[in-house]
Amino acid sequence: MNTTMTLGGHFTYFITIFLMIAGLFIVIARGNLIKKLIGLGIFQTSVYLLYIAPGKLVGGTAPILSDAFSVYSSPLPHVLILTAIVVGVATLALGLALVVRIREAYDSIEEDEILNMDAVPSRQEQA
Amino acid sequence: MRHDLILRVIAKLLIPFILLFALYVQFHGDFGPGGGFQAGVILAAAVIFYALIYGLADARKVVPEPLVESMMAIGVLIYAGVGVAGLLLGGNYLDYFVLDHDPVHGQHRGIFWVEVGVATTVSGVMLKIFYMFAARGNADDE
Amino acid sequence: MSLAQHLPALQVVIPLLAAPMTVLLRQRTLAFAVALLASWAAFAIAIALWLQVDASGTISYAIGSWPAPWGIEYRVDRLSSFMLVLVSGIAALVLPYCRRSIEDEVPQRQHYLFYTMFVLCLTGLLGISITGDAFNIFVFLEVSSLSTYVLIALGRDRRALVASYQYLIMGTIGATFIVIGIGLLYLMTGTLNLVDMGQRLAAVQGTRPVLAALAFLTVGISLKLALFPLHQWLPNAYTYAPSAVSAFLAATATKVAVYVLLRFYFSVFGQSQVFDQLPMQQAMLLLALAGMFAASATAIFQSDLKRLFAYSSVGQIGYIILGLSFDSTTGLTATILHLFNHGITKGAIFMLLGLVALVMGGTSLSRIQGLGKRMPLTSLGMVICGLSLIGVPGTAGFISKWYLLLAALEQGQWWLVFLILLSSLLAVAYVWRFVEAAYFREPREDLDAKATVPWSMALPAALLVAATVYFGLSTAFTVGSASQAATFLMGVR
Amino acid sequence: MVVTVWVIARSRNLFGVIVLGGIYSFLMATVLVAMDAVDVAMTEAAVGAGISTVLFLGALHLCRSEEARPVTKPWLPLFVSGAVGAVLVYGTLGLPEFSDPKAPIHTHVVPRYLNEMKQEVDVPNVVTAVLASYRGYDTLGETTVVFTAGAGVIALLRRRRRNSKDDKA
Repeated sequence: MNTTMTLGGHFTYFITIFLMIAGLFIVIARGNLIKKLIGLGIFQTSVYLLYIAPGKLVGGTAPILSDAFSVYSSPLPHVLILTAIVVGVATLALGLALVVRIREAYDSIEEDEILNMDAVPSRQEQA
Repeated sequence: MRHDLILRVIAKLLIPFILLFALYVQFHGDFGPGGGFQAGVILAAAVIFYALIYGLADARKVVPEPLVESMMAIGVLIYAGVGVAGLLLGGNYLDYFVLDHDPVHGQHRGIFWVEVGVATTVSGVMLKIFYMFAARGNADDE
Repeated sequence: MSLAQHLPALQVVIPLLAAPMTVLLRQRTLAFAVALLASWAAFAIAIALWLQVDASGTISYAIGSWPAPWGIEYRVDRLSSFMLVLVSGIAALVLPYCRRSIEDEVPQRQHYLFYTMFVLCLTGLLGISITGDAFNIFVFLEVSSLSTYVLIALGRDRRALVASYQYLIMGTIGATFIVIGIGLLYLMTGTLNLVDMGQRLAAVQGTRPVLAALAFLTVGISLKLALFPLHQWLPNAYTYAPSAVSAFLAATATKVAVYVLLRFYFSVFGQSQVFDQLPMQQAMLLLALAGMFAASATAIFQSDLKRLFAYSSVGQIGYIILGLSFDSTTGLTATILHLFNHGITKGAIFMLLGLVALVMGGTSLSRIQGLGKRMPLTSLGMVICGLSLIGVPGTAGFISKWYLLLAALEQGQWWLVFLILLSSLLAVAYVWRFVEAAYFREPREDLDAKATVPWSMALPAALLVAATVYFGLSTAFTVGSASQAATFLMGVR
Repeated sequence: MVVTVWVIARSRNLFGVIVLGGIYSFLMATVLVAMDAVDVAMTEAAVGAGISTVLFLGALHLCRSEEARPVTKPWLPLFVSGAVGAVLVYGTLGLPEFSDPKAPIHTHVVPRYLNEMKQEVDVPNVVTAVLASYRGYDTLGETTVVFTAGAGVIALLRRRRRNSKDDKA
């Protein structure tokens, strides 16, 4: 009885964790630079849930004060996550800019190919 | 697509509303969801929309690049400036209480300017990033 | 209201204000002037803060006049004031050095943006060191990391782009881990203020989320500080970044990450929780030793000096963490000391390497043959810093190693003393690689010196080399601050 | 949402993945609304589904849209992310239950925001009040991050002069 309660009470956490694992897996396992960034995005988004979900109170309402309601969900996580989203998109923009530059310099966005190209440094650069 | 009349007319009609909506989100942030960041994004989206329909060059004429670049910097300056104003008026950094005789009004004033700063920077940055990516793309096609 | 009261805020806000100004000015000389003024002002403020803390203890500053757990608090204690002096001091020295150094290495139109990024990076690092709020650490961590990625990518070599991208991925994973850790702690305590968090954690000590938070924070921060198995981003990043950037990062970025680790371990979790509940001590010890040996050994086989010393950095971080793993005041003193001493030594080395790159056109070992004749003073400086890395008496490196040995002896771990000395031999080996190439090989005829040594680069480098020697002889400031900070940290809980 | 992510992980067509990413963001925004985080949901929809998708497509336009077949076997990444997940499961099992009003995050700092904000700041949207006033400094940092990214993208993508020789690299 007790365990099922706990499992039910932690359902949101399990979703969060699955998303997190999937995101992290994509980042580490995939060689494509853009795909890596997408994975990174999922990884970061899952953290939003980790923060927001516990702030919810069943029967509560969005934290916009009004006389009609008395129970509100916790506003502080929302603020933190707003910041985190912004930071996330900033990182993403920078990452994509780098990918574009890499593509111009190497004509490829596959990590393996790029690393191979660098393993044989061109004579020109050395001399 | 450049010469699609319907698209152009619809865009002409829509863009003022998008801008209006951005302003609404900006100033209604105290009462409902929204605020500087969201407004900034919507503002930038309006210009991006314009650029998609009328072409990048036209958009650049309406919102020139140097302006966008300055907006990025000015937004941060406004925000940090509010903090410095608090300092000069005798409070701590980012202290809004001292911005007006009535502390609560001071808070309102502080939040207002801070949100303006955020919106300015965010729309500037989003537009700039779009311009940068779009400019790269065009050059590649040539 | 006196100005002195607002120094904690100004410490971060001045460089922060300088950043948009450099963008507005759009002119590299003006941007340089603004950045220079900001970094010197930051250094002056850091010294003033250090004096204040020394005189009257911890300073707390409520931003927006909101009291601590509700608003964000700036908190300057012994450790953070020491970090502020290190970070801003290095920045104040590296900035004048930048001007000539980036001329060859960064396209001219980007120069003003280079300064923007530089002051932003400084803002971020100072912000991390001074803040007393967990989430604020993350925000400023991202300010410094994003600017770091750009600074690295501005390097001339195309591999700089890949290095920067790899760092971006690793760094963001690290930052996200840190956010998860902070989030778990927040869920358990309901607060974000570090001091408040520390107090409230006592009630839920040893529960699962707290331990998980500890694990996440440790891994996340270790990614940032390039602890041994998580260091892959560092050698590439340091090698291909512009020289001035390598110098600044090597001296400050990883050090600030160590600071964050110390802050969380001792001010938030409390040492008993960190070291008693999990086998942290053994894990740290093992990783530190692995880093010391593996990275130093790798360093010996590098053919490029920048890369060689980048690996040596990973090795030296091993020493820093080793001090931490003793869980004693002496060990912690050694950690903090080595933070500072290694910071200035590595800063000096990379600045000198920048000079070498400028004059010789590269830093590969084959290129710098006979450097002792071509650039006698620069080579001498390199040798002095190399001695400091080895830990020869009379240099800063000796002092911190000495304390490390003391800490090991205190606990009667003779085999550790032996291992520390053994790993110093590895340092001898890689420094010898430089000495051999510079002094015992004839200069290559086919390579001419491309430029003379500009004083704007030589002077800051010389100052740092001098500091390496000075802090090796006069230890009042460093050992004093470090042992006070260590005592303070150990006594928090 | 789970299904979307699964497909993203499997698929090799980058264009499809990006569109799915947009859908994922919208789903996430919906969940966030259900969690009462309207401000966050609005931002997530604008940023995740809007800006990021545009950015991805913009970048994709400059790159190739098929992902190469991975050469290495994904055992190590699988192990790493599995281990991370295990630690998380271990950790979260000790967390307060979903919607537990006695959890620390509802009892410690937040009550002041909800109860006294009316006298102190007087802005109905608590999120705005906390964002811009109580924790205004975080938001300043956030603005700085955005600014950093903007300036960084300029630094990286500004077209260089033709005569600089590293242009071709």
